[in-house]
Formats: sequence, C-alpha cells, structure tokens
Amino acid sequence: MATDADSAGVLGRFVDAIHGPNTMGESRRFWAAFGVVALLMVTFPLYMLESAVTNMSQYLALTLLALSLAVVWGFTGVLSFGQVAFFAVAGYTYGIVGINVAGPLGTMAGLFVAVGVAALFAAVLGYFMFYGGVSDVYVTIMTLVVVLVLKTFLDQTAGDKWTIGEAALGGFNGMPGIPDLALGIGEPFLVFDDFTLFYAALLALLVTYLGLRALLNSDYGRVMVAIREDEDRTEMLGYDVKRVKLTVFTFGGALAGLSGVLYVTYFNYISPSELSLTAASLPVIWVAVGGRKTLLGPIVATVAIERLGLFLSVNVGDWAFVINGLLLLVIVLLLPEGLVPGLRDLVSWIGDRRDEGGTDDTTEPSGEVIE
Amino acid sequence: MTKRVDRRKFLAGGASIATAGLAGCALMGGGSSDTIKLGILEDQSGNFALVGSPKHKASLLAIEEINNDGGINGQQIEYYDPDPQSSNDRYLELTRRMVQQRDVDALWAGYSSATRETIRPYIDQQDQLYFYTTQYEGGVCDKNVFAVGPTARQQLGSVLPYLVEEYGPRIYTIAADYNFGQLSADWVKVLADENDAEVIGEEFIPLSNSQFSSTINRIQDADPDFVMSMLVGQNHTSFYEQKASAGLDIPIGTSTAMAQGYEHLRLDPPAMANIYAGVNYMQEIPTNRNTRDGGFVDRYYDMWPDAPYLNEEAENNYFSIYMYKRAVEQAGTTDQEEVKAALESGITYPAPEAPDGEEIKLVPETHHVNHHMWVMRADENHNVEAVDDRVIDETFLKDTVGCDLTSKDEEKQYTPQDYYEEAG
Amino acid sequence: MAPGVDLLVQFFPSFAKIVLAATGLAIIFGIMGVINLAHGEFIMVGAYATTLAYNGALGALPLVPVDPIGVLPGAVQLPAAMLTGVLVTALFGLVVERTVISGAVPNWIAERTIGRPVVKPMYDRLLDSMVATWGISLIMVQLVRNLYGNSLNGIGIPFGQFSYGNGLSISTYKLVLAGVAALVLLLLYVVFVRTDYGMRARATIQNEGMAKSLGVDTERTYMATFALGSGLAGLTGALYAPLQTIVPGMGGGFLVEAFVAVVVGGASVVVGTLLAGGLLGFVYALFANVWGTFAGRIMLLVVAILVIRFVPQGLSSLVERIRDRWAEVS
Amino acid sequence: MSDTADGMDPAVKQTSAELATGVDTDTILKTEGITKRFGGLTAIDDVDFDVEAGELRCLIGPNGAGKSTLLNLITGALSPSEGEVYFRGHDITEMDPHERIRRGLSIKFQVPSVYEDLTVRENVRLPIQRLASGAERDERMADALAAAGLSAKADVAASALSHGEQQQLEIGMAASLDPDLLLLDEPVAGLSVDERAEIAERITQLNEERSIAFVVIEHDTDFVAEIADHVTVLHQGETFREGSIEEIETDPEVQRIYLGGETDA
Repeated sequence: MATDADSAGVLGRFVDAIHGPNTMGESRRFWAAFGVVALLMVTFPLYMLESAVTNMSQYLALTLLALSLAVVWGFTGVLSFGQVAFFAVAGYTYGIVGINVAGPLGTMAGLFVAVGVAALFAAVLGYFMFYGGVSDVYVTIMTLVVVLVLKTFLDQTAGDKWTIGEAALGGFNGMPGIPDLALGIGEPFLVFDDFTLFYAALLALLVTYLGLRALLNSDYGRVMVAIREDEDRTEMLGYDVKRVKLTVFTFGGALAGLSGVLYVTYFNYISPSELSLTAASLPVIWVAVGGRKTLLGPIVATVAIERLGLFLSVNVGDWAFVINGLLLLVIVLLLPEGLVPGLRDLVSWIGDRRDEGGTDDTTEPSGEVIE
Repeated sequence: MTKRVDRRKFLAGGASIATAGLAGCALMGGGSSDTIKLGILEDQSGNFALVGSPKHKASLLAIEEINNDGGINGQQIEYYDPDPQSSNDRYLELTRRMVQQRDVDALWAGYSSATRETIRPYIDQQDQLYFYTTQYEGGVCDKNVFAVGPTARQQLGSVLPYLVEEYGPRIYTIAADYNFGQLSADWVKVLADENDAEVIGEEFIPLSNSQFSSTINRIQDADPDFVMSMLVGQNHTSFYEQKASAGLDIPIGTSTAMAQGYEHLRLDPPAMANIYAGVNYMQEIPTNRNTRDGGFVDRYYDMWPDAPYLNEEAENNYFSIYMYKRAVEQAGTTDQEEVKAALESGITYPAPEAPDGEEIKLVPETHHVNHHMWVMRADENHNVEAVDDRVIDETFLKDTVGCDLTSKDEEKQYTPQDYYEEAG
Repeated sequence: MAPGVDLLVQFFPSFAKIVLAATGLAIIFGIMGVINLAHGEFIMVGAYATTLAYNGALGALPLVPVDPIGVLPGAVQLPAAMLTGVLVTALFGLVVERTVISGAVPNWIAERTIGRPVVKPMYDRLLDSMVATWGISLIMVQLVRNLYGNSLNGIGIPFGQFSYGNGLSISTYKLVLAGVAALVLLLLYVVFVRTDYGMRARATIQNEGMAKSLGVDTERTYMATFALGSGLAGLTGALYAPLQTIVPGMGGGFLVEAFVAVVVGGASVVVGTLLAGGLLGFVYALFANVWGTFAGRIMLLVVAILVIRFVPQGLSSLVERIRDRWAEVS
Repeated sequence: MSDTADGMDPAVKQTSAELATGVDTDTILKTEGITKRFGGLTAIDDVDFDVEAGELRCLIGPNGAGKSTLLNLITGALSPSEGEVYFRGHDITEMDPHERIRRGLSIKFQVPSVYEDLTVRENVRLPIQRLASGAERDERMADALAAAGLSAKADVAASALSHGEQQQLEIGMAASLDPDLLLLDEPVAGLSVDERAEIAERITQLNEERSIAFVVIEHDTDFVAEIADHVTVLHQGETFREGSIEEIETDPEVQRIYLGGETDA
C-alpha cells in the first residue's frame, strides 16, 4: 500500500507549510526545544497543583487573544485596541446561548454562534473602517472608542429589560452562571472544566499556533506581511488591500472570540471589566513585549506577564504595578522588537562569539540578523 | 546546580518562564494543620484601595486580637492576604489559590458586587465558607455566602423615612448607572411608597462621569424636598464639591457617601453639609464600644497609626471574624459544614455599631445581619453627628421572597423585581 | 428659562474640560509623533502638586524653611499653588523626556559603560511610545498611591455660584475655566505663530529632515515641546484640583476626552482642539441636558466615531478645505 | 487567495470591447478633461492625455508641473476632482488601484519602493504569486529575476541592494505583472551614468520585445532623448506641448519654462 509514502508526503507538505521567512523557528534545535516545552505542558497537571493548572488554562485562553492581535497588528500592520471587544462580545454571546439552550448542544451551539458573532462584529467594524478610508493610528483610536462605547453601554444593562431569554446581561456586575463547554447530545460525555479545560485550551493553542504558521508562510501570509511593510506598493501589485485587511481583521475577531469563549467557560462568568481601558491595552502589551512580528513572542509574554502579575500580587503587594511598569519600560526601551526576537539575537550573538573562539571582544550584537 | 541548568532550558523554550515561577511557589506549601487558616482578599492597590484598605487593616486587627487572646479553641489563626489589585480576574485566581493551595477554613473577599459575582460560582462549586462584608444591593441567598454588610433596603430604610419626616415627600434620585445604583433606586421607590412619598425624578450616572453641571441643573429644575444619592466611586465623589459650589443646598440622603470613602474628611467643607448617611457603622458612631478609651477606634489606630479612616466595611470585617470565632467555638471544629451550621444557629456579637447591652444578630435563614442602623448628618464644618438610630431587620429575603437556607440550599440573588412579583 | 441659555451655560464646562484635557496631548502628538498614554497621569501630577502645595506640604520639604504658599496673602495662595503644579509637571515631563522618550540619559550612561547607545528615541514611533508611556502610567499611579495614600484632602472650589434664573445656578469657577481654556488656545496660537520656538516646532512638523538641514536643533525642539505639553497637562490638573477628587487614578477620567478630541480635531493643534472642544462639548451638553448623562457620554463617543469615519483628517482639515475654497473664489 | 487568477477577467475584456465605441482602439490610455485640485491649488487642470498601445512616452516638466499627480490619477492613488480616465477603452475613473493593475496597468514609484526586509526573490514572488502557481510560477520568477539582472542576488535582502539595483528590482516587479502599460516615476533619479544606461536598455527592451507601452516621468532630457518617441510637457498643471523629442528640445517656449522652472526650484 502506498499509505506510508502518502502520509510522509502529507507530513512533508505540512512541514513545508509551517516553515518560511515570516515565522521564527526553523532549526532542529528549535523543534527539539518546542517538543520539550510541549511535553512539559502536556504533563503539567502531573507536577503542578490544581490551582496552577486551572490558572494556566486561563493564560492559555488569553494567548489566543494575544495571537489574534499578533495576526492583525504584527503581521498585517493594523493596530487594534478592539480585540477585547470581539473577545467580550463572544463571551456574552456564548453566555446568552449557553444559559438559554440547556445541555451540551447549547454550549456547542454557543461556541459556534459566539465565534460567528465576534467575526461578524469585526467584519462590520472592519468594513466601516477600511472601506471608509480610516487607516493607521485612526484605526487604533477608533477601535478604542468602540470598546469604550461597548463598555459604557454594558455597564448600565443591569435591569430586567436587558434580559435575553433566561440570560440577564447583568450590567456592571456581569453575567454569572455561564455553563462549561460540553460535548455530547442530550447527556454530555465530555465537560470542559479544570483539567479537561486545560487540555482543550492547550490543544486550541497548539492548533492555532501551527495553523497560523502555515497561514503566514502561505501566499496569503506573504501578502499580509507585504501590506504591513508597504500598503501602497502592495495595492499597486494588484492586491485588494482593503479586502485583505478586512479578511484578516475578521479572522482576528473570530480568534479573539474563541479566546473569549474559552475564557468565560473558565470563569463561568463575564463582566464589562473585560472592556476597561486597562483590559483593552493588555493584548497590546503582551504582543509588544513578546515581539509583534513573531507568534511565539506574544504567547510567551502573555503567560509570563499574567503569571508575573499573580506572583507579584502574592509576594510584593502594593509595589506590583510599579515593578510591572518598570519591566515593560525596560523591555520597550532596550528591546524594541520584543523579548523573543531580543533573546534570539542574544542567543545567535553568543553562538557567533563561541564560534569565533570567544576571543574577539569587538563583536557587536547583530540586531539585524534575520527576521 | 542542576536546577539552574533546568531553568535556563526553560527560558530557551519560552513558555515555561512561568513554569519555573510556579514551581517555586508550589514548594512553599500551606501552613501547619494545627492553625486556623483564613484568607483575606481585600484591595490594597488599584481603584478600590481607598475603601478596601481599611477592610484589610481591620481584619488584621481582629486576627491579632484573637491570637493575643489565645486564639480560637486554643488554635492560632494564620492568615493569607495577597493583594487582588482591584481586579476581578485576579480575585478568581487568588480565590482558587486560597481554596486549593492554602486550604483556608474561611474566606473574606471583595469590595464590589462584581467581584462577589466573579468568585461566587467557584465558591459554590467548592462549598467554601465565604464572608462578603460590603454594604450592597441585597438579595444574595446562597448557602455558602454570609453577606454580613447592610443591604440597600436596610440603609435606605433608615435614612429615607427620616428625611421624609424632616423635609417632605418629594424625592429626586441620582444613582450610579449600574446594578447597585439601579437596584438601590428601585428600593427608593419601594420605600417612598411605604412612607407616602414620591420619586419625582431619577437620573443614572455612568461610573466614568465626573461632570455634574447638567445633573445639578436638572435637580434644581425639579426642585425636590430632598435628594437620594447612590453615587459610587471617585469620579462621582466630585458631585458633592460641584453641587456645593453651584449653590445646590437641598438636603441629600445617601447610602454610599461618607461611611465608606470618608468624603467628609477628604473634601473641603462645606461640600458635605446637610448630607445624611444611612449606615450601620462609621468611625463617628457614638457608641461606648466604639469611642471609649481603648474602644474599637483606639485599638484600630494603635495598630495602624497612619490609617486615614475606619470605615463601614472595616467594622463588618471585624465583627464577622469574631462571629466566625464564636461559631467555631460552638461547633468545636473548623469543618466548614459544621461551622456553617453553627453560624446558622443564631450567632450574635456585641459589634461596635451597637450600643452597650445590645448584640447584632446573624439571621440563620438568610445569612444576613439585622444591623443597628444610624442616620449620620454632616454639618457645614463636616462634623458628623447621629440624628437617629434603630435596629433594622433584613426583611426582603426573609419575609418577601422567603429565602430559608436552614431548610433549602440556594445559590441565587433576588432583585426588587422579585419584590414586585411577590407583592403582587 | 429658555432652554437655549441653559444649554449655553452647560456648554461652557464641557468645552473647558475637553479643550484643557486635550491640548497637552495634542501638542506632543502633533509635533513629536509621540502618543502619551500617561497623559492622564501627568494631569494627576499637576493636581497633586497643586493640592500638596496648597495644603502646605511644600513647607515639609527639607530645604524649605517655611511653607512658601502659606505666607502668601489668601487671595493668591491658590494661583501660587497652581503655578507650582504647572512647573512641577513641566519639570517632571522634562525628566521623562530625557530618560524615556529621547533615551538621552540611559544612552549617556551606556556610552560611558558599554560604549554604545542602547535606546532609540521614541520620536515618531507612535506605537512604541504608547507602550512605553503606558508603563510610565502604571508606575506613576501606584507610586503616588504608595507615597501619598489613596487620596488627598481636597481644595474648595473658589468664586461661589452664578445664578441664571428660575432657581438654576452653576459654579462660577466652571465658567471661568471655559475662559481659561480659550485663553490657553489663544496663547498657543501666539506661541506657534510668533515665537522662534513656534517656528521651529512648525518646521519640524512639516519636514523633520528639512528642518534639521536648515539648522533647527530638532532635539531641543522636542525637549521643549514635551515640557510644554507636560506643563499644559499640569495646568489642567491644577485647574481641576478644586473640582475633582484627588486620587491617584484621577487621570483616567481625562484620557478618553483627550484622545477623542485630538483625533476629532486633526493635525492643527490650536484650530483642531478648538473645533473638537466646540463640537464635542456641544454634543455632550445637549444630550446630557435633555436625555441625561448616559446619553451625553455615549453620544460624545458616537460622534467621535462618525468624525473619524467621515473626516479622517479631523475637523481642522475641513477648515483648511474651506479656507482654500475661499482663496479660490476670491 | 481566492482572486489569484482573475488578473485577466474575460468579462472585463468583453466590457472594454463593448465600450470601445468612439475611442480609437489603438489608444490604450486616455484621460478626458482630468482635473485635480488640492484645496485652492489646481495641480492638474483639464488635461487630455492619450497613450497609444506599445508607445514609449515621456512626461516632462518643471518641478510642481503636476507630473506625479497625473500619474497618481492614472493609477487611482488619487481620485480626480473632475474628468475621466479610460484604460483600454474602459472607464476606470471610479476603480480602486488594484483593479486598474489587474486590467494591465503597472507602476514604479518615484522613491524605490521595494520590501526591504524581504529577499529579492520574495519581492519578485509577490506580484507573480497572484498570477501563476506551481512550475509556471517558478519559471516566471526566474525570468523576472533574470530580466532585472538580479539572478545572482536572489537571496539577498532587498535592503542590501544598491540604489540602482533597487530601481531595477522595482521595474522588474512592475514588469512581471505582464502589464500593457507601465508607468515609471523618475526611474534614473540619483543614478550613475552606467546605471542609467542599464535602466534605459531595460526599458527599451521591455518596450520592443514585449510591446509594453510606457509613460516615463523624467527630468533628465538626455535620458529622455535616449528612450522616447514622443514627449508631453506639463506646465502648471496643463498640457503645454506635445510632440517628438526633436520638436520639444528645440521649442524656445519649453526652454523658457524649463529654465524658469529650474531656477525657481
């Protein structure tokens, strides 16, 4: 049978698909390290306390939010403060469907409807902006204003008139009682809570990461990067820049929506505080700190910053924000490309020095190696 | 040495910087088992620090007093008090950590209702004994939650009848545009009905708003006998300064100002002149337990000489920790279900808010407290005096919707809508 | 009372707040290409410095023998405290510019230790400057909280009230602020049109490379601009110190208005801010007056979205278009 | 992307044929009364500008004459205040730039505009990947690299190329779209004599071998004389003269405005 050869072919094509100049991590060493980390994550519940595992599922859910911004901003050049809006809209939508339609069917429907509504919202907003000639920093501010409008509106939806079926939007206090995501018809055969939610989030991240690598190294991904680098040039090569931006923005909305659904199933609750100015800036911070032109950077930075925040709140108390801010400042000043590209440059610099026998002290760190 | 190498590997791998941090924490572990472990999650930084920090301080005062006095049943109290930074996400993370990692025997957590609602699903999942101490809109009927602060109905029920009596029946309501404000405004209507008064105008103010000229204008236009103000947060505090400077001198009743954020001390007089707060406690409450030498106020400032104020919720944290002590002593164990049962046996405590000889009572059926309520008035110079006081029972849950946690376990929050439905 | 008069009176405070919140941000954004997300916190610094000076905290400093504000006659105490607030914030802005925005201080140290600069200036790096100033804002809020506690005692609002009939009245101070806002815009106009700094600044906006080649010391211009912008933020903080509650997070309440006004206003600092303040102030006053504060806030944001969508270059570009049209006709 | 192959939409060809009534079919580009005002400034004033298929036209004029504006109106980077643009008989005035490109227009910007962070090969790949896939794509990429004279530097980052090589790369990218009309905005500005010769050869080659029509904006009259059949002179936003290179070079009026323009600049 030819299955062997075929699967090797499929695998080969897959390996080809996820490599290319638009993403970091080509070498055998990289994939070895990747494997080690993946293994550490898969076995995470074995050597960690339960609270660490459940908290980690929250961070993993948030990495998808960070990736949604990395795709939109880091790879297509559209800085959006609105990812939290799609995140929250999906969270609320999932809540409304999940509370109203009982059983696992309701939650599965909720997942799809929520991601769909988030994508639709992004598409409408994106159409309004991109086809209306709004660009650059104005997109950024406009998305921020949209978030603020949504928050001001949701804060006051406490009364009974803001009840959709069984689900009360709940105003500032938020919407409690959102069910866990479950698979099955009638009786659930798999409910995503605690450990299962952790694995679901981990799987979602892994699939998203590899999928995005494939996307970014595809023809379409090359066009995205081309738009980031030079919008006019790309238009003049015959690409419909508005449509590509709209498509990517919509996709980013859907990914942020998926993140939102995972996040609310962790909390079983959502409130407008996800739309505060602080919350809206967090994805930007994660992506900027990690390295916006990478996929690994935002993932690492999201987990690290969130975990560090918890660590500081437990151990440092009222100086936590100061330390957080200082770290941010130092990274932005010293590593403007982000933590992960900075580390990579450092590693290759050390590698170069070692190759040269370590005697040559004049070697400059070569920031412009490759991207 | 091996450990360092491992860490470097983690760093190279990226995502596990966090892993290394977690491992470090996990090693620290919980305390020894012959202590009683309490979790105190109160905001020491962020937006709610102003009101959260006194709660934190008063909790520590109660714990220190109890420990110095020999502990509970001979066991010392060990407490964990990380800072949730006024963030609901952080509250949930820390609550999980308190429950799973620290295995706390009881938890005090949160200022806002949003925080309570964030962690309540998890509290109920774990059947964790939880004290919520903020004055709030009321209606939580939950077998694991002891909401020991006064409810809007209790607070408004003390001040509104007094103002109707003093000034007349025409009320103008201004309230923060969110759950607490909207529900409180509903309670104002209910109480107005009960006291033959009427609400002639109502405005809800977004939490982010700090400009009040048009609001002041609308109040002047309506010309009510008095205003009921349920404004919340620092942005809204500006209202009092702005209305004074605009010359709006209509009396104002409130359930939110002064007792929590001590506006009468922070704002320049006469911003708070002629404001009447319906509260179960504030630093100026004239009870012997509170103000005598060595009383509650003295002990608080002995321990925290730099503290700016001793607020309403601080006292709620304080007396509820003592109520917990009594319940554990009665149960003879820290087993949470047995302590809950003990708390449901009609525990009382001589709280600082109550005059000598009186104890406030935790109602078994509703997990709420029949508070001794005060009407406190600030004058031109921001001196605060008590003009009225009486015990007000929590009646909404108990009588109107019939919440009885001693016979039926519930985990929900009722609203004034339920009041209307029950009332017919 | 005619609703027209009422609306007019209500318009002044909204106009004042929007204009005063926005000018400092607009100048730094327009001239340096830096988005200062810590703008609200600069305003907070102004309010804190003013309040502390007014409450006699200057006298508590080690080198100050007596409280310098306290010995002044009562009538000038508040203005003196406000001036302190402006100066402190401008100075603070200068420090931030040298250490973070231009990176001059870290680079000076780095050049003497590791022999090369380590920081690239934030000029015209909109997004990086946003992240960096966001970090500054986090630090400042909590640092002030740790140093001065959760709130300061307030300053009373001066000038009493202004009655305009039928039992309606407003704080006179709020009307005065509208005058101050107009005055600030006028002064800025003079600065930009009449002074050497103004010429340099405008040249730098037009074409940085060209300005440099013509001998404009752009770095000095940037430094002065950031200090000026910070001073204006400080002025806003000083002026609003009596009106607001003095808490570390108070700056957040200005940030949204400031951003929206800058974007709605467009490239020209003075004209843009004036028009944005006018339009947004009117929208807010109208909707807040007739339908309540919630309507006012939502409509302010909605109008901002519509302006960005339909006049992406801002209101000042409309004026230029009209001016050009006129030039064509005449 | 889904629209990979619609560079030559048959429907479009048909429409353009239908609309061709009244328009000389040899005329590939036509502007009718095109006008562009920036506020009070009229940059282009009622210009009729026609280009024949396969022609090599130069567009000259002093600084501020409106040359780049006219080019931008043709590509759609700017939309006109008045007037229409026809391409191959079809009214393209309301079209987005990418739609015009897909109908057979192409442009090289004034400032070399290549993707500096990408390699030369990746740069060339971008225009071609929309038009071809698989082996055909590889072939066309190899052709384009060879045509740009950059086969040897295919894997170098574009930022590492010299100014002249970047110009060549960009012309190569523009040409790889297989256009009917290629617009070049100052292709030799700032280049050495050798580099100019290289570019001139490239242009004439493309013009002759692939019969691509050209509109070239250029200051350098020597360069213009070397390549052009036909020259249009713009002055103060209006068509000032049109004719062969000899006619234009000897026209005293042209010399006057040119010299005046030069001294003004």
